[in-house]
Amino acid sequence: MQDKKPKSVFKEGAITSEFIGNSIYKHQTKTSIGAHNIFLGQVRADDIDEKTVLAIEYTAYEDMANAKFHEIREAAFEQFELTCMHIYHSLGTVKAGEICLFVFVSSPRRKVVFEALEYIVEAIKADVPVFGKEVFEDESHQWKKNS
Amino acid sequence: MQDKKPKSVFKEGAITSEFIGNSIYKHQTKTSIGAHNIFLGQVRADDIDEKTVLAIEYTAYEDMANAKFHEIREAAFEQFELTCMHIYHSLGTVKAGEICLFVFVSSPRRKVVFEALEYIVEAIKADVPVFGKEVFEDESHQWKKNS
Amino acid sequence: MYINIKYFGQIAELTQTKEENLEFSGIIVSELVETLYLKYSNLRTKNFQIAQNQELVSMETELTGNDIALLPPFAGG
Amino acid sequence: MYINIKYFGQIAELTQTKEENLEFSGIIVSELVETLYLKYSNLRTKNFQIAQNQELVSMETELTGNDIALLPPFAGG
Repeated sequence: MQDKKPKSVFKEGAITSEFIGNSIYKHQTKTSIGAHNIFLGQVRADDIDEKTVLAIEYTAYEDMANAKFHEIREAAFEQFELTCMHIYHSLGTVKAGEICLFVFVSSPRRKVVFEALEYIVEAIKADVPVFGKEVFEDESHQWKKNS
Repeated sequence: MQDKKPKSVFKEGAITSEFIGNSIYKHQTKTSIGAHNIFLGQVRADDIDEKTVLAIEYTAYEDMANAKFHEIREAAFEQFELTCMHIYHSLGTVKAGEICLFVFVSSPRRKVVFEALEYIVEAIKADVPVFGKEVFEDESHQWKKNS
Repeated sequence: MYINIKYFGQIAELTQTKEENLEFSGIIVSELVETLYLKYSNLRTKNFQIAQNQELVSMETELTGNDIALLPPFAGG
Repeated sequence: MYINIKYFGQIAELTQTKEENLEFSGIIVSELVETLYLKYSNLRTKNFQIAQNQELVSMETELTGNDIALLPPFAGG
């Protein structure tokens, strides 16, 4: 049931709620799973100096990013007793309110999924070379930075 | 944007992936949200004494349970800076592989959702009078107990 | 006084009823439980908590004559 | 030797190119960075990390003549 193969994490544009719902649906055949935990990153319409963020344009050093995502997957499977794990990140334009990151972990037991999900999300934020240009309504922009 | 009204947490039968996807979709108009965290409890086809769990039949002391869910909501909103929170629990029969618990929290920032979700799920498991009869393939049963 | 007692899950299976009214003259929860042990002898073998007016109470809590529920181990989620 | 250098995000905006080949005779990363500061004077004002062959390296790391990337602060998720 473990799903350790490297695969492309990036998707062009926003991650839709249908895609997420369908991904949940596919796990209903895996009847050893007792707990799923899902993290979704959504683009905020932040107000910065009286201008509102309309969208984020994501770019990445794709080869290095996919290698890092793979390292994070391997480390998480090593550390936590997970049945499966899925990570998707957007590239290109994602509008405010849309979803840009989808991390999905599943395990027989709940304690494991809480720890694993936070570990994975923090590692993605810290270690993966993805860059975000916050575009304002007047077409000006600033560069996003994880904190 | 806060959603503190008491409401019925229980749904008859399994919680579908469509329902979950649609619930995610509805949050895309709330552009102050930066992070969602979702917990899903799924019925496991456990093997116990060589018999396999086919389904769990949930019952509850509904009035007390809804009051407890409400207390948990209030305590979580008090403690964590959440934009919204939704809890759904099944009553009646939920088959192995189907979802019986859906907890959904959203906040501007990610640290909050991790803490809040785990707090809420642990409180539900410990404090809410819901009972589960694990039904085996030969129609015998045993009573589930949270650990 | 009459006390309304609700049974759930495994306990309801044992009592073969979900709810009943019992006439009872004791003062604290443990006295009611002893009465129920006499009525349902297998109840002694089961784990349960008592709720009075939808709040968990201890064996020493005074009965207020309202809703009592016998709750087996919780299994939510 | 020739080094292939990739620029991303805010750094690519500043260099106005995403990739270039530079002839370079230094030994460690900091020497390459000094060369880039001469070519792109505004680069000094920016925060970035260096990756060599897709791994982050320090200023003292020896250049191996392969892929170098200038990475501004990460913003994934």
